[in-house]
Amino acid sequence: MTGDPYSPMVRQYFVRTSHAGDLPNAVSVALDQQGVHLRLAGTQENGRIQALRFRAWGCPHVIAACECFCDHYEGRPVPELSAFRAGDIMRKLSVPVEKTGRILVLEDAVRSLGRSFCDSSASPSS
Amino acid sequence: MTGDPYSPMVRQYFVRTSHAGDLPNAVSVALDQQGVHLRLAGTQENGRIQALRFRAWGCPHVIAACECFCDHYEGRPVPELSAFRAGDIMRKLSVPVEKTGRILVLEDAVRSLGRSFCDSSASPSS
Amino acid sequence: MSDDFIYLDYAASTPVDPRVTRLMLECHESGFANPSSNHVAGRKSRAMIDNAAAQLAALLNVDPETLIWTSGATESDNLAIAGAARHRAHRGKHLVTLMTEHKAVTDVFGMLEKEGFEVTWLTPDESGHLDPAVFAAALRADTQLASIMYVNNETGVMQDIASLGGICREHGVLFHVDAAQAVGKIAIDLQALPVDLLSLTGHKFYGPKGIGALYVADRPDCHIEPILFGGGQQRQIRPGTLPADLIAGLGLAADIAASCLEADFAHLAALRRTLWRGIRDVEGVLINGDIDAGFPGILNVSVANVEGESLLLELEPLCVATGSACNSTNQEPSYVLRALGRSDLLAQSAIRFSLGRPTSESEVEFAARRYRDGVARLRDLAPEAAA
Amino acid sequence: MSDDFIYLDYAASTPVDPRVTRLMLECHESGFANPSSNHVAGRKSRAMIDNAAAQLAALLNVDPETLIWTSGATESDNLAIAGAARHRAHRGKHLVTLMTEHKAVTDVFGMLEKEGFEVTWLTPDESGHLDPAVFAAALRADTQLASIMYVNNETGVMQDIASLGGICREHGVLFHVDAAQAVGKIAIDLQALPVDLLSLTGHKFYGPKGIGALYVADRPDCHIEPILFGGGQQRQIRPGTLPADLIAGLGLAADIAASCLEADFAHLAALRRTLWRGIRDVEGVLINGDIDAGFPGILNVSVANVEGESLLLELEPLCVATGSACNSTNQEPSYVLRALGRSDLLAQSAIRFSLGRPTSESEVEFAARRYRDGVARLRDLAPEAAA
Ligand SMILES: Cc1ncc(COP(=O)(O)O)c(C=O)c1O
Ligand SMILES: Cc1ncc(COP(=O)(O)O)c(C=O)c1O
Repeated sequence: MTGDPYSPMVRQYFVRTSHAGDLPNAVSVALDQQGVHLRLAGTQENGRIQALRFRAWGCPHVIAACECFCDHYEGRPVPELSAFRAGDIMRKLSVPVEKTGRILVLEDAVRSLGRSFCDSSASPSS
Repeated sequence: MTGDPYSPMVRQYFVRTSHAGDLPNAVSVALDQQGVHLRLAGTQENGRIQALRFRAWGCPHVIAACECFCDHYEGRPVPELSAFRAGDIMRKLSVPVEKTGRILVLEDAVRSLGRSFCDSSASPSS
Repeated sequence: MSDDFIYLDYAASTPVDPRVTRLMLECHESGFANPSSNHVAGRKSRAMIDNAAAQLAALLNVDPETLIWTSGATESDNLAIAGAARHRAHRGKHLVTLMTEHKAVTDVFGMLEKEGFEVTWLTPDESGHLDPAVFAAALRADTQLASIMYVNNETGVMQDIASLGGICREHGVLFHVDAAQAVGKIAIDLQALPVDLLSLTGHKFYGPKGIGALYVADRPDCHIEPILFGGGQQRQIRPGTLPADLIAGLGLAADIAASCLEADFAHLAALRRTLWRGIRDVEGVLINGDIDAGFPGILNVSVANVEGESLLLELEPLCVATGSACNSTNQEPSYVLRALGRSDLLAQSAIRFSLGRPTSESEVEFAARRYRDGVARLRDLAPEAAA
Repeated sequence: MSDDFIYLDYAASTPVDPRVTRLMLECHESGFANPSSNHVAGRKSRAMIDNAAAQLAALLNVDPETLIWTSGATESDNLAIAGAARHRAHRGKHLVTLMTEHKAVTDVFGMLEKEGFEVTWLTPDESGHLDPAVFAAALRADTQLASIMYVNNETGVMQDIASLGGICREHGVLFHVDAAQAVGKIAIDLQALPVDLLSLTGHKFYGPKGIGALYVADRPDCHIEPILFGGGQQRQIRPGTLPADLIAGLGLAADIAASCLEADFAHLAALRRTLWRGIRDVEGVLINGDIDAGFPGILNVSVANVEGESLLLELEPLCVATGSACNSTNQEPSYVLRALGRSDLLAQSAIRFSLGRPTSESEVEFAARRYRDGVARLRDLAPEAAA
């Protein structure tokens, strides 16, 4: 017996998914776990994240978490991605604890994206 | 689940017990059965009942039945008393069937009163 | 309160407080959705229920989570007693209760006897009280549950719940209290009282009918089995769509009661004094219960040499009760009064006057007059022989 | 109906008809006494209850004496199923029901299994229907009771109660019907239908919440044991103070329903056509249930490649359900849709639109648009890989 299962922030991010989409010439990762399908794409310049986009199939908390992540990390140094923690975003969005598994899928995707950035900047073609 | 346990006639007779009381020089009978205490007293002249009075301790149906009986039989020939039936007055007053025993006490009393009338008129002292 | 009768049967049921009615009306408009539904409308109903739970919890000084909504005290009593007895059956099958409990308690124990439980039926003393020493002596190693009511519905007699509960705690016995006649009328602090399960119902304290609650203490070992099965509402203990309007009404009734508990009590005590002063000189009249202790909203009097049913009719337009309301369609002498040692005849002559927040001095004065006149007329009607 | 939401969840609960609210208000003033009380005020309450019983009895074409008041369909289902099974246990312990019944039925059978009864759980076909031949084949010499719902609360699927009941009569099996979603919505003539026990609840047809009824046929052999014990009300079958206001409200709701059954049905059928027309072209959409048969107040649709919880949020301000209302606080895919052969994913994407007397064409048009847009946006958000 409680109120709204979605915090105002979840509702905001869910409705205004301005980072939904793809990016040309981006590095991207996709994960498909826990009934969640995710794809993150990003571009970087000089070690900074330039743009982030996501695509997601999942519950409102997953979608809101993706949007929140993209919104927050654009413009930040690539290495900061490794500090992304599911727990932080869950607290921020008041995600119920039983959805931890789903948000960990996002954490995994973010971690992979960080590694992909490093790989791509290390490679001669970048 | 029904309505008023007392028919309008029971209510009328219960409230207006104008025949409650005793009579001087009356024949009278008392019965004490079924948690009912009754006394009927009457006077006769030339084979007709002149006046009837009752005293009763009992439920509203018993009291109403006594009043109804007195009201009805004043002025009638004494022999009619033997035709008095509990069933008739129960129907008239809509007495619930589970109270039959109590009204039969009245019937017994009326029967005894009838006999007392006959005895008293047969006796030289009347 | 009405043109054609004077209501003095508040222990049978109370009118709904107009503020409660008004709130329920609002609920019909905006709180009609199923509170289990996960949408805006459902959440509105849920919020009303949460609010009501907080109100009732405040009246009893408990955590709102300890309250289970039921359809009334009858269901609460059944759920508490059968639910706890069955849950603990593997530990022991001995139960203790009082002869003068409400039928919603005695009949559950009767059913449990058929299920194989052993019940000790205690007798109160002549004033209706259960001696704590008698109670303590009845508890055994295999006793699992005791159920003793707070305020008796026929006599107003109040049991010493604190002492009885303390004895239960010492013996590791669960303690259920039927407080249908007590909640909203006397101060009950369940943080202070050693009570594990407590039943209440809305319609005895100016709330709606058809809604009640059971308090289940949040203590290890205090668990009950459900008696109804279904959609999983209320933590699987009591299923069924929650009636948000009734619950909101009960909550507000609790809130109102909390704010006027003392004033109500003083008002009722004054009324009862007036009433008793008006009838105590009637020859052969005697109180069933205890005028000095006891809940002042109830005055139950028997009178010698008067037939009860006729007395009741004689008292019209007073709405009063003979035995308990629940028994009043049959004519059996009250088992509660019989347990207090009254003869069948005296028990049958018993009249329960029960007073309420809206009762006025002039109403009880009228009632006393009516009682005196009624007794006098019926005695007048009776043959001298009648005992 | 409200500024901040569009209510399309009438199968979860209906708003109370304003006429019903008005009547209940009057009851709060003049019908507040305990109907068991033997005085003027009590008789007024009793008269209201008698009147309501006559109204509900007329809707079902039964004798008012066959109706037992309960707190809702959950209690009615429990009382009917547990009460009949236990009463006949000495004759046999086999029971039959359907996988897609409401929890208030399935959970009672689950409890009875623990008590030692054997339950056959039948599966409906893909459209949700129970084949009478399958049903007949399940009945055995020791079968005592079968329980099949009239209208399914999630899908609107209607079972062939006449045929199923006929089969029960042939086999001497008691037949209980959970008609919570049917009463007041489709014509039910219990003189014509071979039904022994029938459950209903007020809040599904514009009556109050917290009140329901159980019809118990007046036939030799159709007896049930009580599950609640107490003051002897309702011929010892269901105790507790009767809430005259709720009962009067239920009676009036029945009376109103009787007068507009056909109009309501036509109205709902038209609305459902509009709704379905508006969404049937969405790729991958499919109906759970049967659009051609079935109760027209419910349209339950699944859609491929869309996540259910997000779809529900996307549909706000529509108030619609995913599974049954009773399940909607948990996220399990509906067991009813799983029984119809839907995958977990499809079951989880199910949206139940349920329409009511106050629903307008423009509301369902808006709903359809919202559904189309919502599905489109969520598909847009998803990576192509998402299945
Ligand atoms: C002491 C007591 N317990 C239980 C009940 C039953 O309450 P309800 O009729 O609301 O179920 C009552 C009132 O009838 C009562 O007075
Ligand atoms: C088919 C069915 N049976 C039983 C119930 C239970 O009804 P209530 O919640 O009124 O007890 C419902 C509704 O929730 C239902 O739809």
